[in-house]
Amino acid sequence: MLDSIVFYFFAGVAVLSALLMVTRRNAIHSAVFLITTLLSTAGIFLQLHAEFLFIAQIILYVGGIMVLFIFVIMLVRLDVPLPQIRSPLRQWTAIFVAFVVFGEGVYIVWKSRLVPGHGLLVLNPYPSDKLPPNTENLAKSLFSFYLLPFEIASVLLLVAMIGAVVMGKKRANTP
Amino acid sequence: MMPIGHYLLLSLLLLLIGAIGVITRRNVIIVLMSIELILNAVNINLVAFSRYYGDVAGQVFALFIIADAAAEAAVGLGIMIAFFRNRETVLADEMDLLKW
Amino acid sequence: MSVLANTVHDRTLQRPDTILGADELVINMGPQHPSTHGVLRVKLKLDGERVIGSECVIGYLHRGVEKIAENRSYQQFAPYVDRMDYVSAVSNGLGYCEAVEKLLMVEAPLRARVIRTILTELQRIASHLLWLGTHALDIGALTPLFYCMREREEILKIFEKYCGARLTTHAFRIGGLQYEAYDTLEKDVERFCNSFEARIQEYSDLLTSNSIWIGRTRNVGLLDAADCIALGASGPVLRASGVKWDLRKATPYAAYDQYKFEIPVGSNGDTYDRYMVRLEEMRQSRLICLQAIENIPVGPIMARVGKVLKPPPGEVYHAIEAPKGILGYYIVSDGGTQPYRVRIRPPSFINLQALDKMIRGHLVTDVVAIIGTLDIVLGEVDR
Amino acid sequence: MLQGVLAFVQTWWVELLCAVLIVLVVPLIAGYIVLVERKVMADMQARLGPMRVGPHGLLQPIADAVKLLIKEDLIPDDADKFIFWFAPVLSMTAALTSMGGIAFGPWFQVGRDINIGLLFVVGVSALGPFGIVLGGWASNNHYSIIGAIRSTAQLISYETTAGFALVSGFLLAGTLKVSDIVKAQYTDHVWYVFLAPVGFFTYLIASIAETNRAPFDLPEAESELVAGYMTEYSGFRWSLYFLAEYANMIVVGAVGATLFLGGWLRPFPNVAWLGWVDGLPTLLLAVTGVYCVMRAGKQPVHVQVMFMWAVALVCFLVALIFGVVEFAHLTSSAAFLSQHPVQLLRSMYDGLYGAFWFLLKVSAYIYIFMWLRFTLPRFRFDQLMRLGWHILIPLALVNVIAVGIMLALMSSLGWNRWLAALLTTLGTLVVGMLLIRWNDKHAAAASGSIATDNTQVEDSYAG
Repeated sequence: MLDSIVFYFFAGVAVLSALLMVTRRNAIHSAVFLITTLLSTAGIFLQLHAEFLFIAQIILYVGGIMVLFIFVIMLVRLDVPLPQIRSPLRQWTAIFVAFVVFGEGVYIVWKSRLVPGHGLLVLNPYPSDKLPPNTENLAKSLFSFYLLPFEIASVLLLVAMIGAVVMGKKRANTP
Repeated sequence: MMPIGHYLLLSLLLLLIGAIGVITRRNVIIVLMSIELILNAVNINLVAFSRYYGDVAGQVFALFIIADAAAEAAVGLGIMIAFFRNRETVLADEMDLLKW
Repeated sequence: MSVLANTVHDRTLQRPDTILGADELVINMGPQHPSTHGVLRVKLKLDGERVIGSECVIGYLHRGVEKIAENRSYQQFAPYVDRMDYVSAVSNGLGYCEAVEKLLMVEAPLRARVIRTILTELQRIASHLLWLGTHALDIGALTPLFYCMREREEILKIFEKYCGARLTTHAFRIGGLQYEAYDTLEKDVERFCNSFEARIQEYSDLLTSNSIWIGRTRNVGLLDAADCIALGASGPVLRASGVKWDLRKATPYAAYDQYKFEIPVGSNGDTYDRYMVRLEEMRQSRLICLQAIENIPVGPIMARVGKVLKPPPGEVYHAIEAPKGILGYYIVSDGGTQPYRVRIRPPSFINLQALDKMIRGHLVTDVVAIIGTLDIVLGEVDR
Repeated sequence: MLQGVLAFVQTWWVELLCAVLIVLVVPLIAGYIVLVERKVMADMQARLGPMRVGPHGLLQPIADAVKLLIKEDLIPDDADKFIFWFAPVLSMTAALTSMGGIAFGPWFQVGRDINIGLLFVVGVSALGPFGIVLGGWASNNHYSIIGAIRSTAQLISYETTAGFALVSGFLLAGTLKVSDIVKAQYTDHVWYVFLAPVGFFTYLIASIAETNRAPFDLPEAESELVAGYMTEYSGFRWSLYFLAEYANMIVVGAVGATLFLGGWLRPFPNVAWLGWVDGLPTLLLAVTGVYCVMRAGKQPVHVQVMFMWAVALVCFLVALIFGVVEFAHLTSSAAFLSQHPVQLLRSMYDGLYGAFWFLLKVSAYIYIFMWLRFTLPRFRFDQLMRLGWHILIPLALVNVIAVGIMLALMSSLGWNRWLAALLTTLGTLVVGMLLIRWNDKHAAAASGSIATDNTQVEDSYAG
C-alpha cells in the first residue's frame, strides 16, 4: 500500500516534470525540471531497495552532471529563450513515432503477462527480507565479477575527461 | 507491491518523452538533457528487474550507465562550448559543417 | 617586478576578446557598494572575473570647496579644508595654515610648530589605522578593524581634549594655534605611544606573515616607480615603489627638521609593500611624537597677525606630506580679504588615477584590495 | 485508511518525532548559533555584541526572526519568479533532509535503517549548490551571478575533497551506517581522528569551504560581491538561505563528529576509571539551571524572566533524568531500578546523554569555524581553486591510499596500530609538503594570472 503510493507519487512527478522539461523554452527551466525528474527517479530507486544507486543518482547525476549543465548554460548565456522555429512536420512525426512505440511497449507488457514465471505483470518481487545488504552486495560484485567493466568504465571517464579538457581549451589561434 | 509492469511503463514513458525532446528541440543543451532522460529511463528498468529477480547485476549496470552519462555529458558539453565559441550559437540546425 | 606588471598587462592586450567570445560583463561597483569607501563608482568591464577595463566615476560628494574659498575670508575658509580628507583633518588644516602664513610672510612660533607636529603625526597614525582596519576588512579579515578603531579612539580623545572636536578638528589657526596645549597633553601622548608599540606588533602578527594575507596582497596592484612618477602618485603609494620621497625630509615644514625619523620604502610596489610602508610609517610617527613631547619649547603660540588678513597680492604654493600623499595648496591673492583663487592638490584624487592601471588583468576580488591600498577618501577626491 | 495511518505512526514514531524536531528546532538552533557567533566575534574583537534583547542578548535571535518574517517580500521585476521562489526552498530542503541521516544520539535519528548512512547526508547536502546557483541566476544581477558561479565551482571542488576525506574514515570504520561507525570507534578503542588525522583536517578545511564560511566565503564576499548570490534576496527568502547555511554547518559538523570524533561517545568510553566523566553533563546542566534562576530575578522585562525560568526548568529536568539514572547506576539496587518511572528515565537517558556529547562535539567543530572566520582574511578565487585542486585533493587521495596501506599493515602483517598510523600519517604529510612546495613554485611563476582557463578543466571532473 505505502509502497505503491510512494511509487505513484514519484512516477507522477517524474513524468510531469519530464514533460515540462522538453516543453520549456528557457534552458534553465528545463534543467530544473530535469533535476526534479532525476530526483524522483532516485526516489523510485529507494523504493526499489537500491539505496546505493539512490545516493549515486543524487551525487553523480544531480550533484555532478546537472551542475555541469547549469554551469554551461550560464557560461554560454543560454538563459535567454532562443527563437523557436516551428516545424510541425517534425513535431507530429515525433509524437506519432512516440505513440507507436508506446503502443508497442504496452502490447508487449500485456502480451507477456501470462508467461509462467516470467510474466511481466504478475511477477512478484524478490522477498525484501531476503535481499542482501545493498551496498556490500553491489560492491562485492562490482569488484569481483564486474571488475573488468568497472575498470573500463574508469578508463572511459578518464578519456571523457581528457576529451572535455581538449574541447574546452581555447585554441591559441582560432579566429 | 505492484507488478513490475508499472516500472516498465514508467520507464517507457520517460524514454519516449526524452526521444521527443531529442527530435523536436533545436537547442543542443536541451537535446543533451533529453538524452540524459533516456539513459535515466533505462536505469529504472534495470533497477526494477534487479529488484524483482533479486540479482544485483541490474544495479551494477545502472551504475555503469550513470558513469557513461557523466562521460557523455562532459564530452557533449565540451563539444558544445567549442561549437559556441566558433559559431556563437547552440542551435542544432546550425551544425551543418563537419569541420570549420 | 616591473616585468611582471607588464606581463599581466600584455596578456590582456593580446586577447581583447573574452575567453568564450561571450559578452563582457559590466558591473557597477558603487556608488553604493560596501568597499568603495564612500561614493566612488567604478564601472568594471569583466571577462569572467578578470578586469579588462575600468572607468572611475567621481563627483558624488562634490561640494565645490575651491569655489567656496573665493567667497570666504582666509580664516573663514580654514574649517572647510577639514571636510576634504575628513579622516585626517588636522593635516589638511596644517597645510592650509602654513600656505596662508607663507602668503602673509609670517612664521608660526616654535612652540606652535612643535604642537602642530605632534598633532599632525597623531593624525597620521589615526588615518593609517583607519586605513589598515578597512583595508583588512576589504580583504576579509574582520577583526583588525575593531582593534584599529580602539587605538584611533585614543588619538581622537587627545584631539577632543585639545580642541573639543574629534573628527573635523580645525585645530590650528593661521599664524599659530588658538588653544594652548592642555596640561596633560604630553602625558597622554606618551601613554598612547607607549601602548601603541605593542599594539602595532599585534596587528603585524595578525597579518604580516599570514599566508592568505600575503597571497592576497603580494604582486597585486603592481605599480613601479616610473609609473608612479608618471601618474603623479605620492605618499605611501610612491614610497612603496621604492622612491624615497617625503616632503617632511625634502622640504621640511612645521618642526620636522628637528626630529630624527626614517622614511620607509618598499621595493616591489605591490599592495603588500604599501601595507608594510604604512605600518612602518606609523612606527616612525610614534617616534616623532615621542621626540617632540620630550621638550616642547616655551613661548607664544601665535604669531603677530592681524584680525583681518589682507595678504599682499601674489601667489603661493605650499605642500605638505599628508597621510595619503602630497597635499598642496596653491593660493592666489589679489590683496583683498578673500583669496582670488584656491587650488588644492588632493593626494587621494591623484593617486586614484593609478587605479585603472593597477587593476587591469586582475580579478574583481583584487579590485577591492587595490582600492583599499590606494587609501582614498572621497571627500578629498571630489572636494 | 485510518488504521493504516495509525499503524504507520506506531511503527515509525521515533523517526517521525525526530523529523518534526529537526524541522521545528533547527531554525531555532541556527538562530542561537548566530547569537553565539556574534558573541564570539564580539569577544575576539574586544566588544560586547548584542546586549539589549534579553539578558546578554539571549532573545536576540527571536527578535531577528520576527523582523525577518514581517519584512516586505521583494521580488525584483526582471527576476525569474519561479526559480527565484524555488531556489531558497531547495537549499533549505537539502539542508534539512540531509539532517535526517545524522544520528544525534543512539536512537536520535530519522533514517535509522538506511544502510548508506553518512553517504546519504553527504549526497543530499550536495543538492545545496543548486539552490545557490539557481538563486543567483534568477536574481538577474551581475553580483548574484558571479557569486553563483563562484559557489558552484567552489562547492564541486571541495565536495570532492570532503568525499575523499570521508572515504578514509569509512575505510577505518568498514561501514557507512552511522550507528555502526560509532560502534566501530567504541570497539576500536580510539577516535578515528587519531588514526587518520590528515583525513580529519582535510575534511575540516573542505567542510568550511563547502558551507561557504570564511576564509572561503567568496560566493557571498561582502566586500566584493555585496552579498553574492543573496544580493537580491530579502526577508523570509533570505532567511531561508541563511538557515540553510547554518543548518549545513550543523550537518558538516555532525558528519565530522560522527566519523572522526567518536559520535555520541564520551571521551575515553572504554576506560573504567574515567567513569566520573559521566557525571559531567548532570553537573553542567544543574549549574546552568542555577545560574538561570539567579539571573531570572534581575531581568527587567517579564518575558525575559519567564524565558530564564523556562531555560532553568529544561536544564533541571534533563539534569534530573541524568541524575536519577546515574544514582541508579551507583547504588545498583534492584528495587530502585525496577520502579516504573526509573525505567522510563533510563530509556530516555541513552539518547539524551549521547545527544549531549554529540552536540558538544558539533559545537566545538562549529566554534573552530567561527574562530577561523574572525582570524583569517579571505582567499582569492584562483587561490581557493589552487588550494583545492593542487593541494587538498591530491592530499586527500594520498591519504585514502595511506589509510588503505595502514589497514593492510595491521591486518596482514600484524603491525601495531599506532606504529602503522604514525608511519602512514608521516608519509601523507611528506607528500603534502612536497605538494605545497611544488605549488609554491608553480604559483610564483603564475602569479598575477588566474585560473579562468582551469575552471573549465576542473569542472569536467564534476561528473
